Amino acid sequence: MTINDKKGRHETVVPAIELVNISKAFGAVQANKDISIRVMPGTIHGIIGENGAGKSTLMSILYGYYKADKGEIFIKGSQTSIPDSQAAISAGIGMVFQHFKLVQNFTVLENIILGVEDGAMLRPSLAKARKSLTELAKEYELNVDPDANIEDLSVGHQQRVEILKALYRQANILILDEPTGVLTPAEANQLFRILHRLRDEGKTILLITHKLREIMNITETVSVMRRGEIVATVPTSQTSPEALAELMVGRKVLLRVDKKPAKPGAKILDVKNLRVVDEVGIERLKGVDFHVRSGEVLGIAGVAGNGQSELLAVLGGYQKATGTVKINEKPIEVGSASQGQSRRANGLSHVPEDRQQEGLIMEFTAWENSVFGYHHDAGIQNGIFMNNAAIRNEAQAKIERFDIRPPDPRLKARNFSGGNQQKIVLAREIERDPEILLVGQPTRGVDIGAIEFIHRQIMTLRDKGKAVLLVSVELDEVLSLSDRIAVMFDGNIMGERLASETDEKELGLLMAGVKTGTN
Amino acid sequence: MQKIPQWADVVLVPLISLLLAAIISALVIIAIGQDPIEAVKLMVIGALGSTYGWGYTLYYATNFIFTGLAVSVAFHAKLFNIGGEGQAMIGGLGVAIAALYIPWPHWSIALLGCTCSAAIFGALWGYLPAILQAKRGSHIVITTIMFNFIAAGLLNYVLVNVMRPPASMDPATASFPPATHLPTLHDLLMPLGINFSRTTPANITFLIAFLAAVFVWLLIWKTRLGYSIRSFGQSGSAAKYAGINPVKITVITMLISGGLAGMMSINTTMGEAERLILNAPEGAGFIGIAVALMGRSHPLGVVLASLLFGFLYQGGAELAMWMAIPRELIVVIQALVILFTGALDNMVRLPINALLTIIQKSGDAK
Amino acid sequence: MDILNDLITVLNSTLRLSTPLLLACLAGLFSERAGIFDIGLEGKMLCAAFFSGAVAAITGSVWIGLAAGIASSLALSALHGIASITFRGNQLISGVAINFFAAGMTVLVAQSWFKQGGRTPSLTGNGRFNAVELPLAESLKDIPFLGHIYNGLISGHTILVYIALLVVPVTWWILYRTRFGLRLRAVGEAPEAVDTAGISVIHLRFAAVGICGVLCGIAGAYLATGLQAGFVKDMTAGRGYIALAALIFAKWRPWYALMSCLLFGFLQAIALRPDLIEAYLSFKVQVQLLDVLPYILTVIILAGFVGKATPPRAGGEPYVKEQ
Amino acid sequence: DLGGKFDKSFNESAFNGATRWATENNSSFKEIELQSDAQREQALRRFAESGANPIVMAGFMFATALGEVAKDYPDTKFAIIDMVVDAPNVRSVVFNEHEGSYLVGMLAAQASKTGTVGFIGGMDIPLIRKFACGYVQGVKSVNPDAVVVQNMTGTTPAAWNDPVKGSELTKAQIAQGADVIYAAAGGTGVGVLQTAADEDILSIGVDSNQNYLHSGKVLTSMLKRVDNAVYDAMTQGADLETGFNIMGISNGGVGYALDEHNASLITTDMQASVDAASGQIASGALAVHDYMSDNSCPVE
Ligand SMILES: Nc1ncnc2c1ncn2[C@@H]1O[C@H](COP(=O)(O)OP(=O)(O)OP(=O)(O)O)[C@@H](O)[C@H]1O
Ligand SMILES: Nc1ncnc2c1ncn2[C@@H]1O[C@H](COP(=O)(O)OP(=O)(O)OP(=O)(O)O)[C@@H](O)[C@H]1O
Ligand SMILES: [Mg+2]
Ligand SMILES: [Mg+2]
Repeated sequence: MTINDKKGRHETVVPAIELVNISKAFGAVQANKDISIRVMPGTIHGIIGENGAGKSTLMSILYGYYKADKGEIFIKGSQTSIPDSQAAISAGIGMVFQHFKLVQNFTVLENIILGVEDGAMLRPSLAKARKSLTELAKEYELNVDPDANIEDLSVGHQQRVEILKALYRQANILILDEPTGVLTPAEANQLFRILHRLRDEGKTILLITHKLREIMNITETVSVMRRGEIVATVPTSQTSPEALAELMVGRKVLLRVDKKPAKPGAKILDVKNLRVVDEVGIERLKGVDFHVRSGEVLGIAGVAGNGQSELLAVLGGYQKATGTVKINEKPIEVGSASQGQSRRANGLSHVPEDRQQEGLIMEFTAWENSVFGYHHDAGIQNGIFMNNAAIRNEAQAKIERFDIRPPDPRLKARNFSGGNQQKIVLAREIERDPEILLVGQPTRGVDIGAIEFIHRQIMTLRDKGKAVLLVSVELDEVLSLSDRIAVMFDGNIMGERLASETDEKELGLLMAGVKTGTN
Repeated sequence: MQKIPQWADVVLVPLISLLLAAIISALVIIAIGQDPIEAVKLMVIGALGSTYGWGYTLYYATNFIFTGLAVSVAFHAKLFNIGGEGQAMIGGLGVAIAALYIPWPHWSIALLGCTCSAAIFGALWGYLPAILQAKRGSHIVITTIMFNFIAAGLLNYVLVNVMRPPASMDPATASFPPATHLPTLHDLLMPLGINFSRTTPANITFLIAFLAAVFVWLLIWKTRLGYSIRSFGQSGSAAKYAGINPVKITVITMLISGGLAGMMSINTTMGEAERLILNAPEGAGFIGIAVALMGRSHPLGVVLASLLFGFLYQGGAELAMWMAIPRELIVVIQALVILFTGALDNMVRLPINALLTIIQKSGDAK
Repeated sequence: MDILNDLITVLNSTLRLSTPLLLACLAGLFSERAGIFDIGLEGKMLCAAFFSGAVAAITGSVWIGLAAGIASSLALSALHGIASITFRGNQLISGVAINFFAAGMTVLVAQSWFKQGGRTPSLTGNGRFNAVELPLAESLKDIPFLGHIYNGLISGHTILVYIALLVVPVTWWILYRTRFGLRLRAVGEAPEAVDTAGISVIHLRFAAVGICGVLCGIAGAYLATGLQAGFVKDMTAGRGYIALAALIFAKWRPWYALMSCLLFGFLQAIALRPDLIEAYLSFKVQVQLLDVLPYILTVIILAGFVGKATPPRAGGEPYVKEQ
Repeated sequence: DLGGKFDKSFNESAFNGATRWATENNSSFKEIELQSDAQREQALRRFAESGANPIVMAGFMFATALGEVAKDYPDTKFAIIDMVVDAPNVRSVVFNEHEGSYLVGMLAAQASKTGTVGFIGGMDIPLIRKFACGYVQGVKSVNPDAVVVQNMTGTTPAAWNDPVKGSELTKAQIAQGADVIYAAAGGTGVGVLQTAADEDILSIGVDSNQNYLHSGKVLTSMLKRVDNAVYDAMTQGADLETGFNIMGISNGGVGYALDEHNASLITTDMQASVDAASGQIASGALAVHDYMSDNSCPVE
């Protein structure tokens, strides 16, 4: 079939999606500028770009969540107006948002049928959904307990629910916004298998990611966005990660961590028999032992939910535990949940896993956030008052040193992109010049330019002779930054390896709870 | 959407909102067969046209500043303190006990002592709901509502059975000794050559209210404690991460909030009535909620909203005195003011925003 | 003294005192479950109490009065909706304004219509809800215990009491068994999930606020035409706030709401009977202590037995997706 | 008084007195209902300055304000009801509510078949205790074994406007055997009278004549002729006689209401006994204890 589009070109295949001159501004920010893009049916089309480049905005427009200021949308060749998500759903579009749109205290089934119930009564809808859910689960290996509450599910499972939601609505076009940001490698691989299946069935997939490896591995075509514009759309086979990175950031990016040999010194952090029982009585840490020396990075690998978060919370001083923890040979209090201040006084800094829930106060300005947790430090306060002028100046300096954009300390944290939010936290914690730095998921959802920068900062700290405890679900990241790697499974440390003597495969087995060899 | 210029946001929007409230109020006045122009004149002249009017306006405003600040401070920690009324009542008890049972040599020392006593009593009444919330998770909205009732019962008991002079019909304490009588604005301004009306209840407490507003401003935006309070209010999980103790912050915040509410009674009990009467706060604790919300929990906003409410109170009293307008009308006018300036402000802001954007665009085009 | 009889009188009182609380509490439940906080329950009840009383007095028909009460409460709900949903205003402020408005307006209108010091004329005959004798109540009353309870406690209330009790299972059924309920609960927890599922957040929230208005309307009408024979100014006497407390107490759930309202009603009913307290517990309670007893007990129960109550996650916040 | 309390009774009675004076003399008066304690003094001064003379205030809570204001306006005459203010230009009118309450108490005891009668007060304040004490004495004078069930409505201003609670208290007292209930509780009393009528027992109104509210169901009303006091003060105008003015049974200041609405309820015997007591009180032969005299009541 041949169709005559507006530009008069002839195509043998109708694009599944065609966006023409889409523009969208939020106040002064031009999030999308005259964007035109075509996505062929039965392909996986990747979109990459820096934080804040406008990827999510563009997808939200396609899904009817935002309204474009101007531009047209063609679905399967016919112009379609998408004023709201209802229209998008009827046009066969499904979207998995970067921040999931799930009702936390609803069951999986309830989330799935929300908006597509058949009839006014719930029972028949639920029964029907339960049946098709079993089928879908079988077909695509998307197993989730239909009666589990969302809040009890891991993020990986929550994402499955989002995908199931789209499939249940019989979406032909599936948009995934940074789907792997929160997944373990195994989960990510499974996701890609599913995406391949879907593509093979003729569905069209739009995939946003910051991970070039994923782009290279599974997409057919890739579009690169920068500052609200599409700077290139190329077949994946004709490009390379380096080329894409350069297109994205506008400069050459070092994709490998440049690591000098470690010079480990004295034990800075010594943890013995650490146990945590949570509020509902479940044992989350079951007697964990490890230590971190000065001048080394100990990486903690593991599938999310195996006790890493609790470990960080105990060490950070806001989770009760039993056992002993010593910093510089000095035992510290772990029996109380309000020790954040004394931890910091003991030379411990902490970049938490969740920058928006823990690391930052989203409604505070960048300069106020720049001392968050340290507001009792000398120099930041004089007596009962805060030394606001000094804090502001210091924040301005940090912003420059860490290249945080926009370089305005009076902006609220909420108004920075994820990568820059992460840099604000990092600047605060690293610039304290800690004895030991705890870092949780330092590059989650952060673009490659920023990743490079963050990794360099962590290595610099190590090379200054500080101890670093790194927790990440990105095996890549753990492997490339750590000197030693401990793998956590079900509240225990399954084993410890030297980074130079192990590989993804061995770690993957440990993460799955399989003991391999000896230590 | 363009961000609206600050002056329009802070000045223009509230003014237009007020105007809308006034127009609807005028319609109500017409509906009950009275002349709205006359009414407005009466209100403005009665409340602002003389030092006499100002005296009353400021007197009421003083009450609202205290309770408004009390609610605001708690709001910054995301605690909704509905208990200002009860805290003010108990604060009054503190004033009465201090004023009656301690022989003060001079009003200034008495003021200091009674203020402390009021604040301590009010704070204590805020302490219990705070500790219950922090330790037991009892919702502070319920407990403070309950504590209002309990305070009323306690005060009723004390005034009728304990502190009432035997022969008095009035459930109130004896009058405070003259040494505790506070200078009125008349006394304070006379040395400056201003002849402020002698007969109004406005007194030195008004200045204390201003100091309290400055104190709250410093506390919230300049101190470490304020920083912790705001952090805790904005994000409990982040505060936990930062090592801010939730129990401590909840309790301290409610102590300050209750203390401020309690200090309101300096104005009514020591400044005006010069004895403790039943129901002394007269609902100012609840007006404080409206004032804090309208003032966006900022001390300056609270002061301005309090002045507005003081104006409505005093202007309303004049209306009730000189026109056949029932006092309930004033309550309706207050409702309209709260509605338009507080809840419907976006109704005004959005069109103004659009208008300004158009003006700006056409300006840019030239 | 006959324990059963005492119990029946206290429980009767409990039921009557609980009914307005329960209706208002369920009204709040609908609104807050949809993410719209409502401290204007008091004002809506008061307004409905006045208009139901006034219209019933004028027309002589309590049903027309009830309709008028509901309509007036709905009007205030619409105002709350416009302020807090359409214009994304602060829900607390809007609620406070509604309470003020109702307190002033009811007396103003009452005075201008009836000139009876802010009251409505007393209702008689069909102007008020009369007690409903349930079938067989009379003939079963001699059966010991059960018959006694049926006749003495269960039968003999006004129709609105039974309606209120019926609203509890209906609310539960709507919330947990219907599509509307699912969406309503969702919009109070995660409006963005509702929006991206292609459902209008605004319509849902207005519907919830509307139901809240209807229930508040019945609550107010019950006060003026069921319990009383007319409106007296400020006659809600803080019941809207108590209902709000009961709602939090009930953790925003319908059956719990019934329990907590009955508990509040029971505590209030007990406080009316110092003689029983004295007879059964053999100590004399001071008058003022008696008055505040329900509140003290509430605090104790709250602190002792009821854990943390988590409100609907999106409650109190207007839904804004772009600024 | 504040909060428009005693609505339909106390304030309204004062208002009626003023209205009567105004219509009879074809003149006008200014009135204000207050919402704040601070406004008392304000209102007094404003009225004094505007040349109003005399100024009549109803309610004991005016005392302190009046004490201040009276001396600043020596040429203005004031009348205060329910409280004594010692100033040369003030007339203080107090009522012997205990005497009136005594009479209705006698009636209650005679009308009661169960020997149990009730009293519902608005708030536990001395004034209400005074009512209660007189009432109990009256009841006991007829039937020393009678039981008087007493309740107060509450401790917040809402206590005066909570007819629902009034109803419940009435039902609670009925459950305790009361078949005549005296309400001294402002707007709350509306609920008491209503419920008493619905439950087919008798009630007693207060301050103004409330017999008509439920004809044939209200035994009587304790009259407190505030209207007369106001009327009287206004009639005397600027020549108001100042000083202390006790309105008791002897001068018709208090009493009980008898009209077509309750004629059928009061037998001639009852009327005779009450009138006899009334005469004795007037002559001083019978002294009803005043709660205020020593803050206690001899009977309960
Ligand atoms: N709701 C919003 N309100 C105002 N501005 C917004 C909003 N959403 C996005 N923006 C602005 O639009 C720009 C593009 O944002 P968008 O979320 O599309 O970026 P992105 O490419 O998805 O970034 P990331 O890689 O971090 O996910 C941002 O710089 C931001 O300033
Ligand atoms: N309501 C909003 N107002 C202003 N800016 C917003 C708003 N929502 C999002 N943004 C901006 O949009 C950009 C991208 O937002 P997004 O939600 O995609 O987060 P992100 O940058 O990807 O962070 P993360 O990786 O943690 O998800 C950021 O610059 C963010 O500050
Ligand atoms: Mg994004
Ligand atoms: Mg991102």
